[in-house]
Amino acid sequence: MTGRFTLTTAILLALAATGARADAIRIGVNEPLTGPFAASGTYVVNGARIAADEINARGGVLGKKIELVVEDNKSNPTEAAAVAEKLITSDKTPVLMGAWGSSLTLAVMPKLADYEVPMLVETSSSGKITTSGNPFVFRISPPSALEAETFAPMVAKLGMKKVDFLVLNNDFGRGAATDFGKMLKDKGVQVGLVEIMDQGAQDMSAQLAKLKASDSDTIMVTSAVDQLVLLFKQMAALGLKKRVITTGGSQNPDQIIAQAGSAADGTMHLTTFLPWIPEKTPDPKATETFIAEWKRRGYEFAGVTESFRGYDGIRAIAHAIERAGKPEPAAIAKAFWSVDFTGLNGPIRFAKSGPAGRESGQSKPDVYLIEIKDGRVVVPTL
Amino acid sequence: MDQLIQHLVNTAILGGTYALLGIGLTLIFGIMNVVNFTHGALYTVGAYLMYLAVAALGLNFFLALPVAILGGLLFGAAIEILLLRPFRGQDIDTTMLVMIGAGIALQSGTLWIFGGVAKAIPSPFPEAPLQIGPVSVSWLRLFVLGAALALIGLAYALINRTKLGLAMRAAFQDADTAALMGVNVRRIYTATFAMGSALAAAAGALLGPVYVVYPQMGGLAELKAFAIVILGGLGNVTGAAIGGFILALAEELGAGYVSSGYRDAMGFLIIIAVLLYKPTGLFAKAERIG
Amino acid sequence: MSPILSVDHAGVRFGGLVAIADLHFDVQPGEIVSLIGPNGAGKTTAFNVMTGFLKPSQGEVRFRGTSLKGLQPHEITRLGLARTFQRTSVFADDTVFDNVMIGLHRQGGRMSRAPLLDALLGRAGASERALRERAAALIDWVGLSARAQERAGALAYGEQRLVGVALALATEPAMLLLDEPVSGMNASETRVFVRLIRQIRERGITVLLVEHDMPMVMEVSDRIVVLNYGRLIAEGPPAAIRSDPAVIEAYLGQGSAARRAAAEAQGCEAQGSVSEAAHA
Amino acid sequence: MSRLLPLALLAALVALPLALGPSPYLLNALIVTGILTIGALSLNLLLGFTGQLSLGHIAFFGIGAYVSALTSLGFEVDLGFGYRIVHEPWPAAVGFGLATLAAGACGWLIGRLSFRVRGAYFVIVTISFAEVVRLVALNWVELTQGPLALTGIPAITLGLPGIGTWTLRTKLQNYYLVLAVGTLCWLVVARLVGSRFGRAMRGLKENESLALSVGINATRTLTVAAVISAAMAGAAGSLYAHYLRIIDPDVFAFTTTVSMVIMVVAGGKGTLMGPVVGGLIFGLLPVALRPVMAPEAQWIVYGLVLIVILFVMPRGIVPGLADLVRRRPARPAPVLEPSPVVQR
Repeated sequence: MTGRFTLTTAILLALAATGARADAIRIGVNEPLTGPFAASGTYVVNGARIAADEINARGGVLGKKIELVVEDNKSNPTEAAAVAEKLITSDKTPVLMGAWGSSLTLAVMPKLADYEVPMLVETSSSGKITTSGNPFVFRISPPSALEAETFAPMVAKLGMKKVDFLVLNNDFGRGAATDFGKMLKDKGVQVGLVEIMDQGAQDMSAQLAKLKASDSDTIMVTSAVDQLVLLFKQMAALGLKKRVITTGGSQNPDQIIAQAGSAADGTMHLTTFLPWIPEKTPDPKATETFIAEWKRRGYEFAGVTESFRGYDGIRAIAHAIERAGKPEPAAIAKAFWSVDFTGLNGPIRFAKSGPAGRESGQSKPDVYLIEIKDGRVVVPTL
Repeated sequence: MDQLIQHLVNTAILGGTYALLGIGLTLIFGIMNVVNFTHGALYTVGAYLMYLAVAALGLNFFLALPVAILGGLLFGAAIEILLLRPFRGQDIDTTMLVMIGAGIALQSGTLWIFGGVAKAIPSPFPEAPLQIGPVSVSWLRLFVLGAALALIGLAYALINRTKLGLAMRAAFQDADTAALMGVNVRRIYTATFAMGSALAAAAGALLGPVYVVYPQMGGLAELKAFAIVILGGLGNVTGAAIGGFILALAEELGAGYVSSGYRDAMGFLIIIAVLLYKPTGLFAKAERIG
Repeated sequence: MSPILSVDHAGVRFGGLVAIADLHFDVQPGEIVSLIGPNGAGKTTAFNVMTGFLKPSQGEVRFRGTSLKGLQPHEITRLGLARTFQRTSVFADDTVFDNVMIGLHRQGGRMSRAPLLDALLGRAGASERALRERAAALIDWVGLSARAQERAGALAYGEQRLVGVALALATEPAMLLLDEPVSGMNASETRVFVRLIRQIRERGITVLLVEHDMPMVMEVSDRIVVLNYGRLIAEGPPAAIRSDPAVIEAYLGQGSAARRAAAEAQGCEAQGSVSEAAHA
Repeated sequence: MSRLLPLALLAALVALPLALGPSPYLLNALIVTGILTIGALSLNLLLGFTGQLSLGHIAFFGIGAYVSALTSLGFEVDLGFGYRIVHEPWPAAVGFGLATLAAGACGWLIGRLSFRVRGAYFVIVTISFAEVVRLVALNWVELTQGPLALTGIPAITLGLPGIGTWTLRTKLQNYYLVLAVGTLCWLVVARLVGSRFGRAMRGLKENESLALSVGINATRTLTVAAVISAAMAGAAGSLYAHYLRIIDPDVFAFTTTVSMVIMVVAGGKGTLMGPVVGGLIFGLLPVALRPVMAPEAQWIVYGLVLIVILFVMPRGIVPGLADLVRRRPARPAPVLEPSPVVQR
């Protein structure tokens, strides 16, 4: 609860400070703070604030402080586009970060092209974002095809023969089913059922009963953490005992352990961040500092798997501004191509993606397979 | 075959909770002619009260349940007195909009207070399910089904066996005549709304531990509750209970044998079909003529 | 001369309850006929059957030789059979003038094949002007010119009845069914209304009315049809009905108010006055 | 007076962008508000003038958006049994026309339905219809791309043979396009309401039996109203798709219908100006609240403002203000705003 009030106060303070700090470099943050994605959006913003404060404590960028202009897109594509418009034209932010969900990001993208302002995409997974020829998009989260590619070498080691999917009915879930399905078929693994569940659905027993009756050995699940908790509980209630691997990076194993209890035991998760074992992350020191600061601010530990993207996103933007030498959209867009540093989940540097001449930037983060064992997160030995 | 049996068992479990959601709404709809768009928010409030009682106050699970239901009762009474009473006599659209406004405010209020992160309510039941042959059922969900059926029975008895229930039924038939016969219609309305709200809160408090608790949980629940109410016929408590089970069956079989993507569509398709075949719902009582 | 309206062995049942049983009578063009009977005798049900608001369970109704079987109320109106209503006889939220304009719905637009398109393009101006004139004339005819721009729901009860009549006349009917037109009117209003009914007949419109006010019925009717418990028990000119034993029995069987009504029906010839006693 | 007011408002709206200067953000808010207001205008035709509350109105809006987007993007669908439909992209303006027609056709369906089920049942049937359409848009991935969204929807191009084409890319162009379509829709509603047809709708709403008895065909009247209303909503949906340039099944969100209902009822249902006034207030309220308070609080205020308006002016803002101007107490029954019927 304190977290919420801190955020509110911070927003009010940020608003009050508008104008007073005209010399600060402003970064627009376009996230869902109300509506269905409110929890995740808020975590990302919290992470972004930690990064901004850290950068400012070290003297800022180009000798100036950075200032986040945070706006709520209400988990709604129309609002996301409107917010982008406001940030670019009325707050005059030369660079944006956003917008969590893929449909939100896709709605913002035409605005980026119109005003030629770059945006760092921190969470969205839809393949379309980096293949539609928008040269102002730079993404640090992996699209599912990239995630599937990273997972490929582990398939044989896990001994998977036939796989069913249970995915969220959105770009995130459907994209994962398509991309992982393709990869598995290439590896000679059979793909069985592809079951769909609605965002916000609470009772998946019908889908699970069907999966229980199938002859597959593994179920791959793509959804956000709240629904995963429900799924594991309902799987336990149905006596469904198959190997479960979740994908998508929104799993948050701590929340799963806390809320699903023993029902989550033995589940495996593909994740892009390892906060439980900082020493195994690419930059252990940064991970530790980030987690320490996160805890110091009184946020729930479970939020770090979401918020590190906000943290890395702002750090990447700061690097780009530094390299651009001036806080101007065109210069920053160009400078993104030369960003190269180690984020909390691997190197952040952008490779070209999409139609030639209008490529978007895509960074390739690390992907880890973890397992929940006796209420703790472990890295399975394969 | 095993799959079918499991689907049918699921139907029973799910249907009980749907029925509980439906009857609270049908009471308010039928007696007060109010399309209650706070039903989902009150369901959410019930779940959060349960969470507060169990997780924050450390109350016993079975003790927390009546606390949450009582909370819903008081919440409902307050909404009726503050927001509905001043609008008595306005048309149905106006009160509906007032309820929409209240629903938006309530939902955003819970988001503000509790944040968007889902909360889990611990339950005292064993994690391992009850296993009968190929079918498994969780103990918690069995308890929820039992409690839901008990609450439905209680509501039924209250309406059909008590003086208050008689007055409520009189108000349902014809509020003006009931008033002439000496029924305090204002008090009946408050009691009805409070009771409907308590049932919504009860559904939230019972389902909170089964699922997780978050501010938007009421949205889909509310739509389904409307569907159940229409299926059963306005103001018909028994009809709503049966409607709950029909909806659950349609969803289970739809998802199991047609396509899980269209799971939620099943219920709505049934509603359209039913209303085309019988425009007053499956179990509507004959309406007065004239 | 062939009858303008024939009720041919019509019957209506609601579940087990018989509202009308085997009702059979004719109305000749130009007549004023009254349908009377104690409360619950099935008079309004009979009206609803004749105007398509209820489907008879047996028999049928013919209007100008056409069977009304399966026709919707608005289709029956278009054949030239109009009606008024007992309780809500006006569009309460509209002005008297607009009420009659709504009543003129079917008039004056027949020359155009696409009235909707005309409305959208603003081409309906001429026919609208013609309708306005007719509305004003009708309102003037029922004597409400002074009230034309008032909200119909705010008018006195008797005046609302007049609006109802103007509405029904706006459909240019050949026959008009009036459902208890003078209930709730005082003596002088009733007298005016009786004159109006006669004027309606002078316009060439056949009138069938349901009414409780016996003196008024006796005064205005050419012929009376009496119903009891959904059955026709008597039919004939007022003088014959007044002395019909079955009719007296039917009314005596009812409460004291009805008995008074029957007594008044007996005595009104002597008094010659119109009273408003017959509301049981 | 009542005839000058719409003209004055129109003049103000035409001049507004000049006054706002270069503020694309506000212009964007106005465009989105304008599109929703067209939706509210169309909803008012059903809710305000026939008394039928459609809580599935967003279905027509969404169908319009999808038809328009798919017409201008092209698609390829396998219908099974070896039938394939391949559609090459057509100009966006054609999409706009088809969107209007398709939504109108769906309105015909709902209009036929509305004769069978009324009141609360009609409300639920329309909600169900909208949900089913949303789920089809979500799950028929081959046609609609489902949750993957339709992206890259082209801007509307207006073309006149011999003169050349004109693509509406800028905010200002879109603003005037929306304003033009909105004004046209308003005029259609005003004309209809003032005509024989409008009187039939009012008659049915106030006293259905009486209306039938004067020869008004209820089925036909309600169906025509539903078709026109749906077609307008479809047109609004098409504008939305070509303005935002991306749509996904979220365009069918129930909350958008709720916004439209709020605009109509708070503004004054059954009045010509109500939806416009309500649309401007509830479309721009979130914009005004955004810089002032926390996101959650904005929604709370939004809900409370709605309740307060209904409390003070139960029949809506426009009739409420009209009463104030005439200095007389509010009457219990709704009174139709003086419409062009009375004197021309």
